[in-house]
Amino acid sequence: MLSLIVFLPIIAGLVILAVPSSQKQIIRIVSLLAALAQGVLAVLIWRQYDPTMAGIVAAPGGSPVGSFQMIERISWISLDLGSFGPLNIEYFLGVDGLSITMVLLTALISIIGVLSSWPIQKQVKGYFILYNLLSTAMMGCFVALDFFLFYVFWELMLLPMYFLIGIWGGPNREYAAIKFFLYTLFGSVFMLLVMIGLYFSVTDPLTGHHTFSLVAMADQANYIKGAILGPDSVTWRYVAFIVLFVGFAIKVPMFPFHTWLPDAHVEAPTPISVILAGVLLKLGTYGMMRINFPLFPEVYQAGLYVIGVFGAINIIYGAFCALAQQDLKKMVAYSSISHMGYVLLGLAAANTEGMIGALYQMFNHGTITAMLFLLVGVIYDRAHSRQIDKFGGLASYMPVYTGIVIVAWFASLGLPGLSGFISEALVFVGAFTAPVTRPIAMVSVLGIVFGAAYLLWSLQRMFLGKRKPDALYDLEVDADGHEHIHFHDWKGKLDLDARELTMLIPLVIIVIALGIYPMPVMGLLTASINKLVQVLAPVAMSAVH
Amino acid sequence: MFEMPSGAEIQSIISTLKGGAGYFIPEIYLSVLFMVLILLDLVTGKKNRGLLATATIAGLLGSVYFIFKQQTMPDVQFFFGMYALDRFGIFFKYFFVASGILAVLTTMVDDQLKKHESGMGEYYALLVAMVVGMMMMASSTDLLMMFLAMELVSLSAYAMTGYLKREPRSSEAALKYLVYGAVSSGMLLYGFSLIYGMTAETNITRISMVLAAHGYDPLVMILTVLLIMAGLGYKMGAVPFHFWSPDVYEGAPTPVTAYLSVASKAAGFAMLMRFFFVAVPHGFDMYVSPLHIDWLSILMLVSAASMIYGNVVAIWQKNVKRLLAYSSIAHAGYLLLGIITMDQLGTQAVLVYLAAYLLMNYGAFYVVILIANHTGSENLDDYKGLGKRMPLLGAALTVFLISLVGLPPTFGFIGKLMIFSALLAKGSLFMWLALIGILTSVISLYYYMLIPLNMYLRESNTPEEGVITTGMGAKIVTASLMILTLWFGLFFQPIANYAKYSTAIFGAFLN
Amino acid sequence: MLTEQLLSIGVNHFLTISVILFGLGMFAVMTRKNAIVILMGVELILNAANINFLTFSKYNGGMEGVMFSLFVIVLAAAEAAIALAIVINIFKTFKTVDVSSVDTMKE
Amino acid sequence: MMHSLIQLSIAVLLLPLLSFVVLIFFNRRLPRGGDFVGVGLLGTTLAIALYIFWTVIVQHYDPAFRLAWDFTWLDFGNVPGVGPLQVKMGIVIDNLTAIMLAMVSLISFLVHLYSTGYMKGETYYGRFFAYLGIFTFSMFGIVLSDNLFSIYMFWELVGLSSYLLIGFYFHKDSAADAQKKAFLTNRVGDIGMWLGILILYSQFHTFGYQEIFAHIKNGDFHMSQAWLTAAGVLLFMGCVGKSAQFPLHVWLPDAMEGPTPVSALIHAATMVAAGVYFMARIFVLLTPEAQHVIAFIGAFTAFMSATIAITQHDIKRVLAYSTVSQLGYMVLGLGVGSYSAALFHLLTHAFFKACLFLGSGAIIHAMHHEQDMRWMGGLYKKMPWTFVTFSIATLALAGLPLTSGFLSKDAILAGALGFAQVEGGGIFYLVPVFGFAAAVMTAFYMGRQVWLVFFGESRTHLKPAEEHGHDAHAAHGHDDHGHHEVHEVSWNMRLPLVILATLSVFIVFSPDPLDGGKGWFMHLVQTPATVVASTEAAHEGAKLHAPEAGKLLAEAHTDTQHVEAAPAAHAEAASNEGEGHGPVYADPRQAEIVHMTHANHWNAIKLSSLMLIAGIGMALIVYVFRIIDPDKTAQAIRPLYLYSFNKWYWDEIYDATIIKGSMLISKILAWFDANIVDGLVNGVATVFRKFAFFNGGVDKYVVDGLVNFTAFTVQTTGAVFRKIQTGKVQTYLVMVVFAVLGWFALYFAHLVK
Repeated sequence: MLSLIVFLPIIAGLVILAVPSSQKQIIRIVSLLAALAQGVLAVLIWRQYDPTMAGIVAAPGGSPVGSFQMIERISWISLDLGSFGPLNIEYFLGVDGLSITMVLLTALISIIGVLSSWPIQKQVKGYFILYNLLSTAMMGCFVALDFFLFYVFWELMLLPMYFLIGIWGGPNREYAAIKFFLYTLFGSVFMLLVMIGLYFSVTDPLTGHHTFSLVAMADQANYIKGAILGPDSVTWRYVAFIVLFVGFAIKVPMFPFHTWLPDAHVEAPTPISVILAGVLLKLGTYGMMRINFPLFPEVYQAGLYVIGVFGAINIIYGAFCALAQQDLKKMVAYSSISHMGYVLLGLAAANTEGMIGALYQMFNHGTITAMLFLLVGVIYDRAHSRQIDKFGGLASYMPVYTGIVIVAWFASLGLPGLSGFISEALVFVGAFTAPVTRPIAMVSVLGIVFGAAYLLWSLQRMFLGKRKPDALYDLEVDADGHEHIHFHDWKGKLDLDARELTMLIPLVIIVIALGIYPMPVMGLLTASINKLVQVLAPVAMSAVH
Repeated sequence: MFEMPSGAEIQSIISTLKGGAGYFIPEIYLSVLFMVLILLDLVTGKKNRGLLATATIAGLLGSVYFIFKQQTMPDVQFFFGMYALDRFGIFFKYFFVASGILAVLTTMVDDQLKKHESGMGEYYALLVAMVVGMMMMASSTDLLMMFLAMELVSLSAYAMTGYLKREPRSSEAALKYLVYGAVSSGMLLYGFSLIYGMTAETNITRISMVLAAHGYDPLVMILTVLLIMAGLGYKMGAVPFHFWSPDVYEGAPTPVTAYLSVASKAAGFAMLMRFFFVAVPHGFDMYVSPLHIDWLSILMLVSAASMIYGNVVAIWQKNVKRLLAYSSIAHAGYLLLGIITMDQLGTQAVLVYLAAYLLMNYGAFYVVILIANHTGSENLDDYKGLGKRMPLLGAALTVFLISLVGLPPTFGFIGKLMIFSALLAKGSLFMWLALIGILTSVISLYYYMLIPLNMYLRESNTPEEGVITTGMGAKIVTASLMILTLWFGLFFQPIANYAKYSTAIFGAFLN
Repeated sequence: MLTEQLLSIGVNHFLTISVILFGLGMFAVMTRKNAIVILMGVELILNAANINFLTFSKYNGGMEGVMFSLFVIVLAAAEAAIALAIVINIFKTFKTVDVSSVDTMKE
Repeated sequence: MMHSLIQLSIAVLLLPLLSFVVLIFFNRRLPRGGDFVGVGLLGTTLAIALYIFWTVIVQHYDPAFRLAWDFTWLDFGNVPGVGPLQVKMGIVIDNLTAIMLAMVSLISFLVHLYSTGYMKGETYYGRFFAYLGIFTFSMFGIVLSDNLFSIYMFWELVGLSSYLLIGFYFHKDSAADAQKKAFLTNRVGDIGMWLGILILYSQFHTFGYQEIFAHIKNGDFHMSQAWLTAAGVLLFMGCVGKSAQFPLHVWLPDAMEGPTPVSALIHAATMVAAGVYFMARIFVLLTPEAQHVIAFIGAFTAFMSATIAITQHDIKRVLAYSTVSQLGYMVLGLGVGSYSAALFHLLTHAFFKACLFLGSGAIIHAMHHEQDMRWMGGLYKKMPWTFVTFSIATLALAGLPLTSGFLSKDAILAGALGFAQVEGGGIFYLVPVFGFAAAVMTAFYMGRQVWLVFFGESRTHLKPAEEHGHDAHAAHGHDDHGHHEVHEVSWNMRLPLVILATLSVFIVFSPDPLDGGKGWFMHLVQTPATVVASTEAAHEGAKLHAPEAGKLLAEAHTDTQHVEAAPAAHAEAASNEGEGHGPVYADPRQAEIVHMTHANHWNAIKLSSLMLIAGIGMALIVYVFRIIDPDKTAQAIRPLYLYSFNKWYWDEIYDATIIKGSMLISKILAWFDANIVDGLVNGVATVFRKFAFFNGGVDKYVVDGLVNFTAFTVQTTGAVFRKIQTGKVQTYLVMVVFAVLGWFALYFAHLVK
């Protein structure tokens, strides 16, 4: 089941490989079918998933796979390393509350991505092959429970992304692509060292051999005394934690490491921005929750305050930067930085409310920001520019578009009734409840105002008021006083066309539905989060009050 | 003062030789092949290129059979302990034969050598001679034998480097290679002579015994070590003994470059391992300080220097061959990391890494040749927009480069993985080396990716010529190399196991 | 009287000579411009090694050193042959045997 | 099984939402833009709400009536360290709720009705009703919710609908600015409110009012008392934002950019009152310190905005500031602890202020969107209905006896006096002083308004023409009717005026025109006992009255009629109080305040009547008999005049400090981001171009590519190293020899030492 959902896109990619590159429509349809099939599978998995089983870690002495579900576990590589025992690498997939949420998100976003890739004309074949490769890698990262496997998928994402930005991107794409590639690789190479270090420090209680299984690694009892990352080598455990954290933080992206994001977004084509913001950023925080924190809980406990501070910086700094942007897409990119800051803050809270908030925020940010980028893409298609000041008064002429923009914008600024609010609220609840992060939370709430500020301001400048004198569209008034506008060289429908609506409406529905009653998604993750909090925070539990 | 040996002694000597010859069959076979090729070149006229190539490939394949038969034989030292037959040697025999075959394949597609009107007979003969020499380098257990083998390789390499007589760069490369090589081997020889002086032995096993037993004067030992390192470092192309490699690699015919950068480097490592692990007595107090006087600290510095220098300078290269040359210096550094750990895992890692290096480097050079056949140059700027014009080759080259960087899911990643595993298995001891390796590999990503960057992200400044067609054979070779690189990236178990099996002989000498 | 002196010649004398030869060879290789002279320098180096081998062989007993030096001599010849071929080729293409002027490939 | 009232209230909650959903999607497809849907649904809502009102208020007539229902909204499972944890959503119905429901639905319905006339012919006519629908929905949400979380959600939703409605004429930049300003200002308040909620949640892991109060009562609050005060004050920030109290009052006047019915519904009657309602809900957890803050802010707001209202020309702005001032009264009332009085004023004010706004709307409509009172005048002949209703409402606002406004305002002022005495006078007398001062000015500016608008000669012709034309077109979607005569408005706009005016008469609320205390409202909505542990020991006033308080408590047990237990000094006052059976207050301070309030009842009446007379007198003197020429006076006290006219320059101050400040910061940070953080890249790039050895393109990518400072080092080292490769084989040899010898020397040194 999981293997299928992971490797479907690659299969589609191989099929596409066989299709002659002239048959663009067939290629598109094949990928769409693959994405849809993935979506169906995701729903099936969702239906089968038992939300009462926590996952996260193998119960001590219990089953080696813990309470994970839809396990697929076969030995992949088994070498004899002589004095170091056998090297066991497993093909080990499984889902728990953390994964299932992200799996759903990924499936959803991939479908949206394919749809929004429809207009792409340049080298369609290559594009969709890379796209499918990427979506396999993303899906794989979320379901892999073997560190080695995870790492393989993790690195596998880089190359397609590099080309997708680099070939189909905007004018400055080379720069953005190589920047993205180097940044993320820089983050992940250290992960390799930590991975190896962990391998030599952990034994699987059942086989007694070293293992890459994250489930085994998440149980501190399995660490060997005296090993490089064993319980007693404090220094190296700190180093390893920091290294891992930086690796993931680059993906998030966290404050000093965020500068690749705006460039990547501005240059990337719309579907890739959607994927990037919708799923890839989540991999950073997912990695923290799945690997970084459970494997080094005591370091995590020690670092809560720092993580929280970085979260706050992300929130406020991102909001301020967004406030100053002229390019709409760049503004949205910075808003992503700001919103991922909430996730970090929630993770720093180390209690159930915060963690649930964080994970739920990951999901919601995925859907909301996807909407944002799609909407940016819509206006970019028409005007070939994203300069916020080059429009004005669009509300009068593109009512449907404006309507959806308002929904998306308000969802992004956390309006109750839309999903973003609940996650942000929970993050704050958690962060404030935890004494460590309380002061940080009190500062971060400023993000609420500034978030509203840049969003409303851009909304006003683009959609309200009257047409700006130097606007990018022409305005003419016909005989009976009705005003009409048209963008230069835009032949299509002025307001949203069918394809754009089919992409946006489902997201709108999800955002509203989950804003009114979040349990369908939140119910999936509570058990796991509670377990995670237990694993992570023996200290924090006593310190709820 | 030396009295003549008696007849009986001569008898015994001859019988020993006969006995030894039984273990020497692949080498003998290949030497015969060497002569056959020359004769073949003589009998068949000028229009014999295809024939010769196929003959060479056939011959090399044939040798696999004999090597395979050796696997069943017990480990022995013969020819008065001058030469050994063991798993380690056999691994490298396979390795060198494979590289020889690949060298022939690359030669077959290379236009530069096609245009070269004079016969190719000597070329293939020399190629085979080099295979023999490298095999001997891998399995000699005696200073004399090592020296001879090394010279055999060097001499044929000089000739092959300068094979394009009309090509000034080729001649220049040959000259530099020659001078540099001659001096280096001179130093090596002098070092050998000093060891011989200290131990009165030439067999490395006995040398180590003597040194362990009677100890040694450190000063002389240092000198010896340094001189020998100079000789071996030259073969491995490791900083600071690498200077010849960029120029030679650039000037030599591309197939030869590939051959040198993979095979003779590997031979150098094989010899280093044998000599270093066996001949040098090491107590286990070697991990004191990087500056402590021993082989290990020298190797550490050499490896660190190679990784940094090779990668940093490679950033600057605009000629792809030269770029790969510098990168091969860096790879020498990574390989040394495996040797430094002085344990079985490390050795195994080195062998795996070499295997990976064989595939990916040959693959890269193969595609570079194919591209050069059409663009007529190896300059980065001429790669612009090639991705669209040669989809398969472009994809393949990208895979090979990714593998050279060491990203999953490629064989190169497995190599790096095992190397770093070996380092970290020693705890935090070699962490600094691991860090250097990691960081430099990030740097390497940058220059390796320059090639796909030019191929895909940039439009060619010349008007679009449409798809470049290459021969079906070339396509098959490229594709199979690419698939192997990816396949072993995912399922490296057999190779890794075989490498493990081959390192067994050092069990006694490694901790 | 001459014989005493001869008898008083010990390892150190031989080694000293070999070191001197080695140094000279190195010097020649590093400084001389003419390719041929450089090759001569190489020969000096090899022969310095040979002297060592013979010396040690004499004072340690055992024939390995002798064999070694014999093979070295042979190899030196072979090397010289190839070397000359290459040098001639260089002369054809560059119209000079000045090694230092043969530097089209650099950096 | 849910109680039927609950089900009905849910219907009340959802019907407006239905109207929103229907209208937002189909307003263009429906005839008349679907206004009948809105009106019809609101009518139904009103009916249900009135039924609830009937059952709860008239039938039960029980101060303690309370009905609650909730369901689990979020389930956090078994939370480590806390145990099973849920977030519940629920509905609570008590007297206050019932009254609010009736009030909101009534006004909302009337406004719907009114709008069918007022908004006729607007471009987005249908959408307007949709917005009204969602507003009403969220307002009901605030009224009904039984926990802090849901009230916060509806709070924001109300903000959204207000945002949409203020910006209804979004093509006007002023409107777009105003809507943004309103939303952001409210957000500032909401931050505080949110933090307050967080403080409480972090202690009790619940949002429900009852649970929280219970916990506090049991002393489960583990942080210091200061935190509890902080919680109170922070929650009050939400009210400050929503109810436009100083310092966040600036948005409300600008909000008048919205259509006038909206001003009536949202920015006068209901939404702005939500803040007060919220404070009432959490009244019991306010510590005395928090109450002081509230009282002072309320008093100051009442005073300040009254001063501003005096000099405004725009008819709606005058009303807007009077609204702020009246809200100030309510907040003041809560601050001084006269809970029921404040809520009473909320109710009465809702009616007469809505009436005033709708009236002004009628005038504006009739004057073709002329809003400046200077160009009005003499309308009483032309618009008799409007005139009458408007003046009734005005009197109510001014607080003339026989009007509802008198009852409530007087109760508050009484409370203020009592409060000041209990707190031991001194600074605390500022509160009633501000209150009465505001009362004077209220009377004055309302008198001024009525006179300017309805009496004297029509001054329309005096108006500079171009300004007029501009306004008319700007304010109006399109000019359906030209410049014909001013006329009385149609029935559907008149009816609401009449209803609301009638609701401004005392008899509706209390049989006694001078004492609201005898009315049903004060009986049903009684000041609840505080749950905050008493900190009276430190308290002047408490020390003063401690014995009485003690006695009072002692006898309260034997006889609930603590009034009899009150000391003789106050017997006479006490006997006048309508509270036959008021609640018993355990907290001595609270008991004192209530007690003193009743004591001060008559003083308040006397004083406020004086003030009223003074105010109206002033107005007559200035505007009717023209004994003092307003313009001359304005000249005479120009600085004061300007200060008032420019609203104490608050907008300017904020713009100069906060807005400019944050924009500056954002600019700086963006620059920092582009040039410092990222820009080891660009910096390096510039530095590096000096080292550029080849093709600028590549080296740009080299430099920028390696995105951090190592890029620079790597590059330069590379540039240096590669120079070693001279191409001369002999230099290579030299280097090798040097390497070997260097090493040898190194080790030699190492060896000898």
